[in-house]
Amino acid sequence: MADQLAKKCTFASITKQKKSKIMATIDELKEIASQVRRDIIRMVHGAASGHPGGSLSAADYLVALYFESMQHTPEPFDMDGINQDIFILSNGHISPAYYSVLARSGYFPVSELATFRQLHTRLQGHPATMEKLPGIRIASGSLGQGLSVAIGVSRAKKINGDNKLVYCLMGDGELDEGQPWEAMAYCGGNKVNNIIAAVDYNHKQIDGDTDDVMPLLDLKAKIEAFGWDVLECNGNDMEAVVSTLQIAKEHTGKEKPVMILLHTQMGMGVDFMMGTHKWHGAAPSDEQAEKALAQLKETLGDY
Amino acid sequence: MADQLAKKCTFASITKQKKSKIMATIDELKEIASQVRRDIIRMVHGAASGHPGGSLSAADYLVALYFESMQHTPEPFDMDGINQDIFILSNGHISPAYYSVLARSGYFPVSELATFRQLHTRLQGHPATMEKLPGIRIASGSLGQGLSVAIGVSRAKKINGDNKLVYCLMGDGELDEGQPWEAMAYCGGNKVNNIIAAVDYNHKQIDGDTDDVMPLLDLKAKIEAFGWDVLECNGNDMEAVVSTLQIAKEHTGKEKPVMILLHTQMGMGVDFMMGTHKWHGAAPSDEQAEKALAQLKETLGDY
Amino acid sequence: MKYKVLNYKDTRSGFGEGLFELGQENEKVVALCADLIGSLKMNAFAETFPDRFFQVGIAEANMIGMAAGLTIGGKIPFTGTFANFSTSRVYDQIRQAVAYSGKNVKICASHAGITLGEDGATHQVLEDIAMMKALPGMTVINPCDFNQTKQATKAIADYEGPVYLRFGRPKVATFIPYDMPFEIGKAIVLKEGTDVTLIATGHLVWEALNAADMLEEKGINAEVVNIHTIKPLDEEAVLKSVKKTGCVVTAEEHNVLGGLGESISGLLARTVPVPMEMVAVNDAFGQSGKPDELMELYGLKDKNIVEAAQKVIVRK
Amino acid sequence: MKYKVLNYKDTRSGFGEGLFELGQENEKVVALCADLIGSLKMNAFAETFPDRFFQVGIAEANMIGMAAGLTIGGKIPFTGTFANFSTSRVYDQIRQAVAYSGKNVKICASHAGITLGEDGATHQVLEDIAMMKALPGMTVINPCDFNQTKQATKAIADYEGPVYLRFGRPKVATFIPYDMPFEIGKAIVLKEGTDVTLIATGHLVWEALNAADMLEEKGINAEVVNIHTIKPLDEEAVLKSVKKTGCVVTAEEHNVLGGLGESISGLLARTVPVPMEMVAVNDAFGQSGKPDELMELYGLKDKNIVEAAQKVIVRK
Ligand SMILES: Cc1ncc(C[n+]2csc(CCOP(=O)(O)OP(=O)(O)O)c2C)c(N)n1
Ligand SMILES: Cc1ncc(C[n+]2csc(CCOP(=O)(O)OP(=O)(O)O)c2C)c(N)n1
Ligand SMILES: [Mg+2]
Ligand SMILES: [Mg+2]
Repeated sequence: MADQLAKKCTFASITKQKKSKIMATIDELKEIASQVRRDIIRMVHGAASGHPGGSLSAADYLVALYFESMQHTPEPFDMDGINQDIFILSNGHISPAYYSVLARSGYFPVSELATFRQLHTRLQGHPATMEKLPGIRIASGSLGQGLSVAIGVSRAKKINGDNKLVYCLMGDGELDEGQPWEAMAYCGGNKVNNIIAAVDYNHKQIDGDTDDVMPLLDLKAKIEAFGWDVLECNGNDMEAVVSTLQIAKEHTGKEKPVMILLHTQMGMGVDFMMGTHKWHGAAPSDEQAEKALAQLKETLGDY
Repeated sequence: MADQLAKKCTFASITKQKKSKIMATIDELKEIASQVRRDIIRMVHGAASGHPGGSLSAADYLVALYFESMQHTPEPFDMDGINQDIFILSNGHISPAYYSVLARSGYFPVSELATFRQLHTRLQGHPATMEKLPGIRIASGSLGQGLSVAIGVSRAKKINGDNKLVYCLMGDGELDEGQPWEAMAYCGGNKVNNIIAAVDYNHKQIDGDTDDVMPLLDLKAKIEAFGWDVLECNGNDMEAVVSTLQIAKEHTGKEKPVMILLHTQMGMGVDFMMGTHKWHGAAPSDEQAEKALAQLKETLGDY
Repeated sequence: MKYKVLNYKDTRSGFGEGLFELGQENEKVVALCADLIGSLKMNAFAETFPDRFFQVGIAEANMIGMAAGLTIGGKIPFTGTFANFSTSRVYDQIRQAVAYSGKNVKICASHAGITLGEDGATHQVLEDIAMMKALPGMTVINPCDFNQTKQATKAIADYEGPVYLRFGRPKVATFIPYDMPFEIGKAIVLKEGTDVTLIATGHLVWEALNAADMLEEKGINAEVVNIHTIKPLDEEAVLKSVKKTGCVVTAEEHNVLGGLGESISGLLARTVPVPMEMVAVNDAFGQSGKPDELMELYGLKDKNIVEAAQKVIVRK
Repeated sequence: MKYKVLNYKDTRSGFGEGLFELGQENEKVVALCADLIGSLKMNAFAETFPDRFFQVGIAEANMIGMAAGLTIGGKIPFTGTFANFSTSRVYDQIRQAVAYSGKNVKICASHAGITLGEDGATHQVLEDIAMMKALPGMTVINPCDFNQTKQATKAIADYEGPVYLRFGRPKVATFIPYDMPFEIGKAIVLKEGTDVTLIATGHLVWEALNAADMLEEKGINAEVVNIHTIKPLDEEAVLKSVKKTGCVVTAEEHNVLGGLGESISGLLARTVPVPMEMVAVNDAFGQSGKPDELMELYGLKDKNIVEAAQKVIVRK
């Protein structure tokens, strides 16, 4: 069932869709997202370490990307991704969400999720290329670097005459770093028009609310001043995410890079993980995992 | 003459001034600036290396700071600068302007300007503390770091109950770096209100116009979005600089940090050095130096 | 003297406790953290001395610059973040605003080395000693347990100048008596011996002590030298021991290239060239795993030191 | 064979020329620069191949990330800025996005060392070799003259993997014949000898050759080994020479801590411990001055190598 649905969804985006088709797909996407959330909880619980909070807030976006918006070929995995949309994860600590989505969309066996953070795993604590896990094109974990990498990918596509897109996700706390602003300045100043970037705008980072740790102020105004078109949506509403991604695509190929502010909630989908930063990087106990899983429908079969 | 005028100007700012007084002072300041420009040309020519372009564009601002706006004690030089205004130069390559202003305001003998960039000099190519040149509190040269240092100084002043101000100058090309934006985010987010920062907005960097190398776009909008009050003035008009600094001071102690965009011209004061980026870091030949000096009145006596 | 396990504690907690005491004892001490207060165990300081604590967000470069600035005005700033982000992320900032400017900043780095565990290689810096020792004027300290880390934390506040203090994440054996004298730049001979000198730093000191016991059983009498200060190196202590034993094994949780081992080899090559073996990570990135699994996998256990000692003695 | 001065050229011009030829020969080669096109001699490439050239402004971190990204899509990116901003400013970015990710990026660094001259210590990086060699998987190359720099530039394009290529600012003697074979990782014995091995890299190779001549006059027969590739180190070549001569002098424009000298001392300590002397900057920051004045002041001249050789021979 997992594989069938995964396959169906992966290729759904390739054919032009009617409104009714989209609606159907949205339900499917929500189902996948529920399974991804289960995977996240189970992986972090299994490893007794990892980052559930941001993984849960970004899950819907990653599902929308890999199962709806992106044109990509999970197998055979090709590092260069010529004529494919390419995704770069900047906030590498949400690897559980990333790995689940990659596995569920066919990059590697779903069963491998069980090896997360174990010795010799291909599913390193933070995404890595050294172990050659299909789907990963760059290591991340040290924050602030992903958008720069995405620009490089986008420039290679331009040279290659490849008109597919480059996607990049960043955390909101991650924007405290200077490097994303170097990258944003590059994109705005050079009218990079084949990137869709997004921020998991969950207003939380390790030590607390972004407003307490390092206020982001009017983030939209900042990014716009750096020369970007900025879209906003509820990043935990699948329909909003899918349609905003559609709008974002229409902004590509024009004058400006486009950024989506995904208004999300850290810990989304697990009641006791929401409304707090405490689950940024903490693993649930057996009991807590059970409580969390009870809130998340198993839709594609647990690994 | 140099010492007298320097002394007069240094302490002029300590007593509250009437309008007429200011007008008088502006003429004096312009005279000092002319001498500083001579010093810059002579130092860079003497060393056959160094950075005249930005030094000339920023000269008026530094003169206004050290001879008018700042409350500071050149002698004895005290690293901690308790109960003094403190200036941090971020774009260290304009050291010729900085050294000249420091010497002319009494930090060290004017004659020492002749040692610029020579072996064993205290006047290193970029400002340094190791040789203990009075007036320098931090090394710079690697771009992008000064505002962060200024914040630290400002925090020490807060702890010490010292209500003097911290000034910081940056280059416009320097703002390509991410670190100044980390620092700006800190100030905006934490309502740092005892810093007056400024940008030498000469629209030039090493490889050309900032618009060609890395467009800054609407710089004011960017900095405002980071939570700052932004003032603008002609940075090569002494009267405008002095009065803008006055306005900036009135912005301190309130809710927001304040930044002055100094609209300047690279190479200001020497016709053949203006309107180009070529003199960012090139020394004039004997003939060129002579031509340049002919355009700059000797007001305080050459070193 | 025989060392016993007093308890199991993380070295970073030694830092946190030391910093908190410093906060009470020395008004000049201020602290900065880049969104990792809990991991660095800086909570007590942050909560008790809010006016002397600066949360800088995830902006390590800005943190180093701010720390340098805080010295102008007489403060003694302690910065805290993971070791990788304390060094590799901000080397140029440390270089210019701290080391070259001669500022009294204490760069305090947790989660050093592979014992950081599950987060994996992007966080497991094994090059920080190489980086920090290459900086003129920088003092580099890597204490071995909770007590020594606390001692070191307090000692560096009294020392005027830039310091890099490196410590770790997992709970490890505490064995240094809390009142053992700690002096920056002075090696500690933990056990005297005549056959081989084991020179160890950080988490490897406990392994070296165990190795010495294991060697004893094989009839090999090892001297164990705890180098907590990698720079300035206590050359006298090293040479004194080496002249006695005639061979050396170094042990560190760091890349074999650029670390303590190479510092010692450089010293010996210039003075008394003797056979040496180095127990260290063999020029590889780390990976996810439990701290102990990784110590085993990368060959950083007591038994590896034993093997190295046996090998080096043969080469005398 | 006796080496003659063919001309006086800057090594960075060797890079510029090599890069330009690569642009013509290899479509995959792209280049990035952080507001230093002229200093890096990248003009010819930038003007001739505008579609494959990226001006990134003064944003070195972004440049390294972009370079890593460009490999995804099959490009071979060459980044160019001063050595300090090529390494110390962006170590974490190189570490994660290039070295650990195994990306085919060539980090090309000009104005290395004190011979950068008047700009002074903030720009004169003397720690870059220490940093880059500590990175697993990184190839570190420091060619010695214009011809070798050009050869190296072209060779690294054909090699798959991360490379750090270090060169300098001033005009120096060109003495390597343009057609001398260049192989990454293979040391070149420039002169055979039996009494002492002089191992040199970068600008110090010419000094070492002169030193060998001066030693000859004193009746000392020195072997001169040019290590252009510091990592991976040609251990075989080093050991072969050392087994013959029994002592070593290393020479490099770098801090004595963490550089080529320590790499060699580490190797020898693990294999054949012999007396060594190191000609290098003695753990100090540079300063403003003319390149030659600084070489003199910091003891990096032929005569310093001669002294070191005489000293080390006595210690045999
Ligand atoms: C350069 C760097 N500094 C610090 C860290 C430690 N760290 C990991 S995640 C994190 C917080 C990230 O916040 P955000 O981007 O908002 O992600 P979220 O907590 O929402 O998942 C920090 C500080 C890091 N990984 N990289
Ligand atoms: C981190 C860093 N990168 C690169 C350089 C080399 N560099 C020195 S000045 C300069 C241009 C600075 O431009 P701007 O700030 O506008 O100063 P201006 O040219 O106007 O004086 C560059 C790239 C440097 N000093 N530091
Ligand atoms: Mg967040
Ligand atoms: Mg400028």
